[in-house]
Amino acid sequence: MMFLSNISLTSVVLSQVKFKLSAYSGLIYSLIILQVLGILFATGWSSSGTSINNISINLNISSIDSGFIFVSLLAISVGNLITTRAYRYDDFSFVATRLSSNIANCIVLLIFSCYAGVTTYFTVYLMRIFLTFNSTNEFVEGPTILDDPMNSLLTILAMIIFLWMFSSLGYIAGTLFQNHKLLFFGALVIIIMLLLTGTWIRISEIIFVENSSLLILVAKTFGIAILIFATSTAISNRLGVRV
Amino acid sequence: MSNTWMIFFIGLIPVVIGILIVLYITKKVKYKGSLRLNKIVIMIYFSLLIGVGIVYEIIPKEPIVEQLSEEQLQQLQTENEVFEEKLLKQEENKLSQKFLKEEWTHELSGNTLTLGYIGNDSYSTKVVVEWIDSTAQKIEGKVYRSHINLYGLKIEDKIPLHVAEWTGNELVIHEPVEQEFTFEQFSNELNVFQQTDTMEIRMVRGFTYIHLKVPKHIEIVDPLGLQMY
Amino acid sequence: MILSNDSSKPIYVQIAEWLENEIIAERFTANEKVYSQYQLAELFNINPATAAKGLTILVEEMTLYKKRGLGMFVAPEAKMMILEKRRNETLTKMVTDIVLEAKRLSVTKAELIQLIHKCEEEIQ
Amino acid sequence: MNVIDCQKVNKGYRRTNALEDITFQLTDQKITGLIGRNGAGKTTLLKILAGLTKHKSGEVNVFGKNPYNNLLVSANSILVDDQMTFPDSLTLEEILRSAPAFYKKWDTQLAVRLFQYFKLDSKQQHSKLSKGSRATFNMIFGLSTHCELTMFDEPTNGMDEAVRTDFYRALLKDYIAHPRSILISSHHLSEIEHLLEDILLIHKGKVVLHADLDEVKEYAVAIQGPVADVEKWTAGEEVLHSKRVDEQKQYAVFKKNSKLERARLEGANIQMLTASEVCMYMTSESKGGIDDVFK
Repeated sequence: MMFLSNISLTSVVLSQVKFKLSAYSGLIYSLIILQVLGILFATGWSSSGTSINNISINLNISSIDSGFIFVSLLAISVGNLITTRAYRYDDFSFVATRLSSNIANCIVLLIFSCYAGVTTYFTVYLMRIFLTFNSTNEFVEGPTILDDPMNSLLTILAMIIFLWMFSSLGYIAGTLFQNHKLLFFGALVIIIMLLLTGTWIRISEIIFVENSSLLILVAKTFGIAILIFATSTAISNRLGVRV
Repeated sequence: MSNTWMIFFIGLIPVVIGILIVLYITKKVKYKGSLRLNKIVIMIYFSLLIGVGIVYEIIPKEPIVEQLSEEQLQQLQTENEVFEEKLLKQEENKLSQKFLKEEWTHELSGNTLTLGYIGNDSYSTKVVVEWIDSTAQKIEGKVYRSHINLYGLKIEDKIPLHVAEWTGNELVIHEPVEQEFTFEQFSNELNVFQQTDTMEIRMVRGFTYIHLKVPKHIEIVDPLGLQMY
Repeated sequence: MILSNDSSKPIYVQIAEWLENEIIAERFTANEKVYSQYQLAELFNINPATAAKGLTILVEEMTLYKKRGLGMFVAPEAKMMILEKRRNETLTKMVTDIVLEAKRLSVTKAELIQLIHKCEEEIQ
Repeated sequence: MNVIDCQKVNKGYRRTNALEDITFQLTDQKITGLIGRNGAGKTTLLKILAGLTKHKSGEVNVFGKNPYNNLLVSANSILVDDQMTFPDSLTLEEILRSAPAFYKKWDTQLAVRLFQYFKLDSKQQHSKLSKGSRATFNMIFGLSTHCELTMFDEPTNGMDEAVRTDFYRALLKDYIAHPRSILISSHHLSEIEHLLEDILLIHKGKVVLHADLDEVKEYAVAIQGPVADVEKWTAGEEVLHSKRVDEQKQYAVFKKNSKLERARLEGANIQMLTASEVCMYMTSESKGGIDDVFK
C-alpha cells in the first residue's frame, strides 16, 4: 500500500523560503561591504558651494543615495545569482516544482530587499556618527526619522520596493540567460532598440517620473516587479535540472 | 544620435561596470561563514544600525546650524523685496530697521562725491541717493544689508558686512575678505526619488544698500554704476 | 552461508535448498516455524521477494505449510519428503551423466548394465 | 497499483535519441534494477521520472501524474545521483536538519545513525566532500527521505568496497523496515543483483527486457562444443552472442528453449549464465566480441 505524502504549494514555498534564507545568509557580507562602500562614497556625495559676499559656503550633504545605488547593484546581482545553475539545482534536491521555486525566490528576494532597505536607510546614522567624530565642520540640522515619521517610512518602503524591482530585473535576465542564451541576447537587442527609439524613455517617464506622490511610484514599481517575476516564472517552466 | 542619448549611454557604462564589479564581489566573497555566524552577524548588524540611530539621537551634538524651511526662506525674500521697493520710493521711515547696520555723516570738502568699490562683486552693493535741499557739505549715510541666505542655513551672523570708508571725497566700499565655510548635512531622503529637482540652489540673495542723503549741488561720480535709481 | 551469484542455480533455489538442509539437519523440526521472508532476506542479504519465492517452492512441495497470519511451518513429514526427493534427483542426474559418458566412450547399454551389476557385487 | 507507467516515452537531445519508445510499468514496493551500458539512457529516464527534465513525447505517469512540475511527485520521490547539490553555506548537519520540512516521512534517526556510522564530518560543506563521501552523504539523504519512489543513479560511484557493501546492506534493511519502490541504476549488475526483484534492461534508449531477476537468469544459456555441433544446436535459435574458442570449438549464447535438454543429452557442454552475463550479451553491440578486434 502506498502512502503518499500530500504537501500543499504554500507549505513547500514556506519551507523553501526558510531554507533559502539560511542558505543565502552568506550574502550578508556582500551587503555589509557594499553599504560600507556606500558610506565612504556618501561623504560629499552631493556637495555644493556658492559664493556670496565673497564668502564661499560649501554644504556637504551626506545622503543614502550612494549606499542605495550600491545596494541596488547588489540587488540586480543577487537576482541574477539565484537563477544560476548551482542555486537552482539546490532547490530540486528537496521537494520543489518550478512554480514553487520561483515563488520562493520572489519572496526571498523581497525579504532580502526589506533587510537591505532598512539597513541601508539606517547607514545614514553610521555616517553621522562617523562624521561627528571626524569632521571639524559645523553640522547643519538634518531631518531625523522623528521629524517626519511618515515620510521616513515611505522612503524606506520605496527603497525596499525599488530594490525588489531591481532584483527582479536581475532575475529575469538570469532566467532568460539560463533558459536560452539566444533569447537573452535577443531580449537585450530588443531593449536597446526600444531605448534608441525613445518610446522607452517616454514609457519610463510615465511610470517613474510623472507621479503625483511617492506612494503612487511605489505602487507602480511593485506592480512592475510582480509582472517581471511572473514573466520569469513563465519562461523558466521548461528549464531542466541537473542536465 | 542626440545629446540626450549620448549622455544616457555614457551614464549606462558605469552602471554596467558597477553590476560587473558587484557580481564579482558577490562571487568572490569566498568566506560564506557558517549559518550560525551569519545569523549572528545579520542580527548584530541590524541592531547595530538601529542602535546607532538611537545613540545619535540622544548624544549631545556640536552646535548645530538651523535650517530654514521653504516658507521661511520665502518670507525672507519678501522682506528683501519690500525693503528694496521702499528704499527706492524713499520711504525711509517705513524701512525695516533690522537691516540697518551702520550710520554716519561726512563733511565733503569739494563738490564731487566719488563712489568706489574694492572687491570682485560690485553688484552686491547698491547705492541709493536721496537728494536734499541743503547748501552744506554734510552727507548722511546709512548702510543696510538685506537678508542673505544660502541653502536655508541660518548663518547670517557669520556673513561679514561690507564696509564703507571715506578717503577724502571718495566713498570706498570694501568687500569683506574672502572666506570659506563648510557645513555638513545629512539627508534621510533619497534624492533619486525626489519628484522635483531639489538640486536647484535655495538662496535668498541679499544686498548691501548704502542710502545717502546728498545735498543737491553735489555731483556724484559713479564709474562702476553702483547707484540705483 | 554465502549465496553465490555465479552459481548456476537461481538465488531462490539456493534459499530453498538451504532450508531443506536445515530441515534435514533437524535445526527446524516438524511443525516448527521457519524464518519469514524478511528474516531470510536479512540473513542472506537478498531481496525479500526472492526469499519468498524460495519459501513458495517449499510450500508447493508441501515441505512447508502456511498458517494465515502466523507464518510458515515445517510439515510433519518434511524431512522424509526432502530425502526422497534428493534421492530421486541426485540419482537421476548421476545416471544421466553415466549414460552420457558411456556414449562418449562408446560403451554399449549391455556393457553398462553389466558394469552396474559388477559394482553392486563388489560393494556387497 | 502502478508507481510508474511509461507509454512510448521519447526524449532526444539535439539530433540523438536518448530514449526511444520506452514503455514499462512498475508496481509498488519492489526493488528494481535499471541496467544498461554507459549511455544507454538510464540517467535520462530517471531524470524524467523525477520530474527534473521534460520528455518529448509519450506519456509518463508517476503515482498517476506527470512528474514534470508536479508537487505530489516531487514530495514523494527522490533521485539520488552524483549531480545532487546542496548550498555551500550549509553544513551537512544543517542540510539534514532542513530536510524534514520537505519530506514528511524523513527518518531523522536513520539519517543520524548512518551519518555517524560512516563517520562524516557534520561541519563539512557538501561541495568540499570527496567523491566517495559525497556519494555516501547523498545516499544517506536519499534513504532517509523514505520517499515512496526512491531512485538511485549509480549510487556507489566513488565509494570504496566496504562502503558499497554497507550501503547495499543499509538499503536492504531499510527497505525491509519501510517497503517502498526503489529504482537503482547501475551498469554493474552483479554488484546489486542480490538486492533486486526486477530488472529493467535498457539499451540505446530502448527497453530490452523487463523481467523478474530469476527469469533473466534463465533467459539464456551458453553452449560450447565443436563448431558443427554448436551450429546444429543453435540453428533457428536467437543467438545473442557467439565466438570461436579455438579452431574446432565454438561458444554461443542463445535463448533458452525446450530443445536444450536434447542438446544436453547429445553431449553438449551447457553452461548456465549469471544475470549480469545475460544482460551483457543482450546489450552487446555486435555478435562478436573484443576478440574480433584482434583478428
